[in-house]
Amino acid sequence: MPTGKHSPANNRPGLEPTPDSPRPSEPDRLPLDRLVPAGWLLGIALTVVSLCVLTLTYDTVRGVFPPPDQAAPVLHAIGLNELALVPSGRPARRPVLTPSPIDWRYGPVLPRQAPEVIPLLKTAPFDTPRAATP
Amino acid sequence: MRHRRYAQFLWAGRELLTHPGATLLMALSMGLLTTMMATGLLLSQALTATTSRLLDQGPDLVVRRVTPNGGQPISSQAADLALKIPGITEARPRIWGTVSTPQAAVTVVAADRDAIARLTITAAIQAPVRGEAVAGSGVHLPETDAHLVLHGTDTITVRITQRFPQETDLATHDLVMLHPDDARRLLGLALDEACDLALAVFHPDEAEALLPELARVFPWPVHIATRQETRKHYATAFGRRGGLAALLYIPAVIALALLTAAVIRQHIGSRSRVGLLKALGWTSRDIVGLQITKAAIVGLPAIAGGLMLAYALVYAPSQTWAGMLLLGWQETAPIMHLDAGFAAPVFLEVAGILLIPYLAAVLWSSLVQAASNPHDLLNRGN
Amino acid sequence: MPTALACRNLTYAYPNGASSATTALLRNIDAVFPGGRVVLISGKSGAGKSTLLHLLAGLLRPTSGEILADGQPVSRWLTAHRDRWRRRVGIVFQQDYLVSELTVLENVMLPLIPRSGSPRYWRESSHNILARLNAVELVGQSVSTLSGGQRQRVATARALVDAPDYILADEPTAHQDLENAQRLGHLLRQAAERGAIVVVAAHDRHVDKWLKVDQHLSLADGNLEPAP
Amino acid sequence: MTRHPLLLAVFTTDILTVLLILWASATAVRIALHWNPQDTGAQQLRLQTQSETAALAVAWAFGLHLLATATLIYGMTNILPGMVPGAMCGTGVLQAMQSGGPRMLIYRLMGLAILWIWWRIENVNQSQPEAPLVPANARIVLLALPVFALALYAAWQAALAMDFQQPVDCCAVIYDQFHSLEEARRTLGAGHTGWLTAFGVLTVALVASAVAAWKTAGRRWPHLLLAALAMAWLPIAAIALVRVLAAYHYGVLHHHCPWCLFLPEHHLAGFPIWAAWIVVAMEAPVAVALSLLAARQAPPAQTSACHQAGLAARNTLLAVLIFLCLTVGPALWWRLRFGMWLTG
Repeated sequence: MPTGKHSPANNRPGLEPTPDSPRPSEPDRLPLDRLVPAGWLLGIALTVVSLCVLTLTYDTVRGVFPPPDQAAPVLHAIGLNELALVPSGRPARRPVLTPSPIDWRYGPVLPRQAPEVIPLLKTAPFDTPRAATP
Repeated sequence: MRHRRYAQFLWAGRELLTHPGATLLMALSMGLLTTMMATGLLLSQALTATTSRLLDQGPDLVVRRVTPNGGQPISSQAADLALKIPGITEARPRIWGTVSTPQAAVTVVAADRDAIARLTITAAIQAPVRGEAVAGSGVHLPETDAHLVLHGTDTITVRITQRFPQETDLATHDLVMLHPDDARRLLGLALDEACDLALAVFHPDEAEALLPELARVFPWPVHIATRQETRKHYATAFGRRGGLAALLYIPAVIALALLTAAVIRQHIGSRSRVGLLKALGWTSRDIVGLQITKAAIVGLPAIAGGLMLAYALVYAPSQTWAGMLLLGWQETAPIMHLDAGFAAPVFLEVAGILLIPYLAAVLWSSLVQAASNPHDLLNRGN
Repeated sequence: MPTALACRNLTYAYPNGASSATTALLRNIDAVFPGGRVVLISGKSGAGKSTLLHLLAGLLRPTSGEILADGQPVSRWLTAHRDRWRRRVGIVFQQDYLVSELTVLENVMLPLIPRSGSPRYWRESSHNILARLNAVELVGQSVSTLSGGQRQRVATARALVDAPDYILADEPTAHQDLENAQRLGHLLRQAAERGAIVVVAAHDRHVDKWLKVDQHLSLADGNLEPAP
Repeated sequence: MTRHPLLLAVFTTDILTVLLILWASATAVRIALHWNPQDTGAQQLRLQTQSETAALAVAWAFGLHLLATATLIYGMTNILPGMVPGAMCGTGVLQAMQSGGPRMLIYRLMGLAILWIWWRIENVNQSQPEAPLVPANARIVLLALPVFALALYAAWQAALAMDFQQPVDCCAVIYDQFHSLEEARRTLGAGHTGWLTAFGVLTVALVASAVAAWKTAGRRWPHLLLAALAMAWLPIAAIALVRVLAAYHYGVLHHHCPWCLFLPEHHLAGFPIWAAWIVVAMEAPVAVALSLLAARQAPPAQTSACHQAGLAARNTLLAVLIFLCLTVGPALWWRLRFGMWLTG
């Protein structure tokens, strides 16, 4: 309990209850303020922050989600230097080669431009050979 | 002192409860903003980190033959020429390219029997024989048939006998591995021809120093791509996509500005409350502390939760949304097992981007009021 | 306990409309409010009683002159120091300025929060002072449901809850019945007996019905003089 | 002329800083002319209120200046080198900025020093209810105004001079200082061993005087000694760092570049090292100023000034220790790891 100036007012001789003042009821039993829900709010906020910080710290340090280690030996075995992040045929699949001033076709019979996949699929029948470019 | 601080935290919580709806709305808005911003940044960061890590397993240098008419197949003997240069430890002629199937374009690659034999992953992969193929999880087949029709310079039909494991999707999602003879036929290459030459060097950091010598050793002009170059291209591509994604942040930043303005307005709106508190013995420091505490009680969990959600969205083991939404996959996107090792700076960056203006707005408005005369605040406030 | 609160050559003028001219509300006031005494300031409406109390509480800076608390020129102190000093002041405003979103008990708690003490202490102190002002039945209510007299009692409880050294009360019994006014008078007298400086501003000169006054000053035409 | 967002941000912050100081200067002039703490007249009371607002403005200006300086240094060392052809670090960027660059840095540091003193005195001032040091700080604000205006002008000149098409050769600046290896091993005629010895002796003396000044905050001579030693230590520490000890960060000899330390390759070590150096440069004079000020004040302000002087001495001590750890530490680590010093 606080003491001195901040002790409860009824302990001070100068502020004695007047004879006709009503008897103070027990303050803790009455839901007179919202400090308890405020405490809950604080607790929830603290818990959320702590959980998030702990989880993120643990994950970034230890790596709970599987890292891309399984793909690495396969990439080594097939010997490619590109990833399957973008569908095949898109310029972004092969950023080293596109855009490029060099025409990467192997032969003059092949189309000049590497085929864009979507128009190719939408318009052309599949009974004729298609372009093959690295 | 500690007791007093706890009591003030408690009171800040109580003040927030006077407007629970606004408090919740504020927390949700900040959380969503955080998720939006952090997801984009984390994804870009994770893709760059993962690409870099995976490309370390690829060749150090790739040599392509160039003629005035364009790219040309390379002779398989070119590997011997390359191996004459000290520092080059391995030269592998590669047969690979993009071809189409009735469903979509796929990348085909000729199997290197020795390299495949060394592969010890969960589901061991066997190098395919003629007429068979190993396909990635994103290569579609008709429901009743295991045969795949491939259109290149020729058309061939192969039977899919194995699938690459889904965990390797980042490298194999729409990849078809063929027998070298099938691959040559499909790509229109002669028996001793390859598309290009993949080289491994003894000291990867010094790969660039070998370029002049490599260019000299071949009897025809060549284009040589280094790993560094490949990495840089990927980083640029992600950066460009990130730049486009930044356009999405504009509404987010506007929303943040409005949010901050609302906070300021809320504080200025309660000038008479500040005046009253000062009259009742609250110091400027108490009032600023209360406002900052209130902002922190709302902002910190919202930002932490938003970051957590973004983290789960980007790094969850089975996430495919990024491929579907951002990378152009139509039906099935590769499962991305991304590298979470470098996420911490992004968290700090996003937390800083959001929290600093928010807290600055609160601090500024609180300070401006706290320095005023309580009498003026009481009488001129609303 | 404080020895005295004093005004020295205190002038307060406010801007007169859009022009740069000012109107002096209080002129060169010299007064001393000693510790342990109850001082009444009476005067007509608009005479400047509330402004004087606000100046004494450090809520307002004088145009010239100074307020001295125990000989220290508090009115000229830096804001942070004046803020800290004001923790020793309990002020009852003419308007009650209760916070409508808080309950009665929480309104009374407000001065205690930045000081030391636990929530339990806040509750007990607030509860006790409300009990002494015959307002204990109001503790859990929202202030928006209170009558004018009840609001004024709650505002008074808020001013007295931390047993301040300086009590400045502006029309504290404006809406009170005689019984509650007497109860308040008793509390103010008790505070003075423990050494506090009590200054009450009231429009009604007949305060002796509820308050035993030691000194009675009258404010008229910007001057503070002993009441006749 | 460059319109790089980073430089624009710094420039905007600088303009804001000058405006805040300009606004505070208007009050400072009135304070210098009319301040009379005994007077309780309307003018003096108005000045007292205005002095508080002006102090708030200068505090914001100080914060903004610190932020802008840190941003500028980061940009000069980590962002702009990528845009100036041939620039590897801040040296190349300074080259591209021509004479405006060094002048801008000097004025910024001068401004920082002035506001640092202002800030410390303001701490003493704010600790006293009646703010006895308002006139002293008003004069400091008036002194700061031309320095900040010059810094802004120099920044404008530097931005105008920057040309992202014109190549620079920052390594040439570093290596062209010497015509022979022998010259690279000496600085101002003295060998590296001599500089290191001087650095070691002065560091020990500075640490001892900082401890003395911290523990005996009420006495003047330890503070005077601290400032004198610090003034001697600063150039010698800079020479020892750039000419000798930086080699252990770079891993090569005779790369006498102060700016490469700020690069990520060297773990951004330049930031804490030079920050510690700047703290010594700022706090040691502040400690003297405050101890001299304390002698002229009445007891409560005197106590507070002594306390602040002690804090300044303590900060000097901490900064010297940080500098020592980050400069000598890598050298010791190198010696332990490879069994030899980098001596060339």
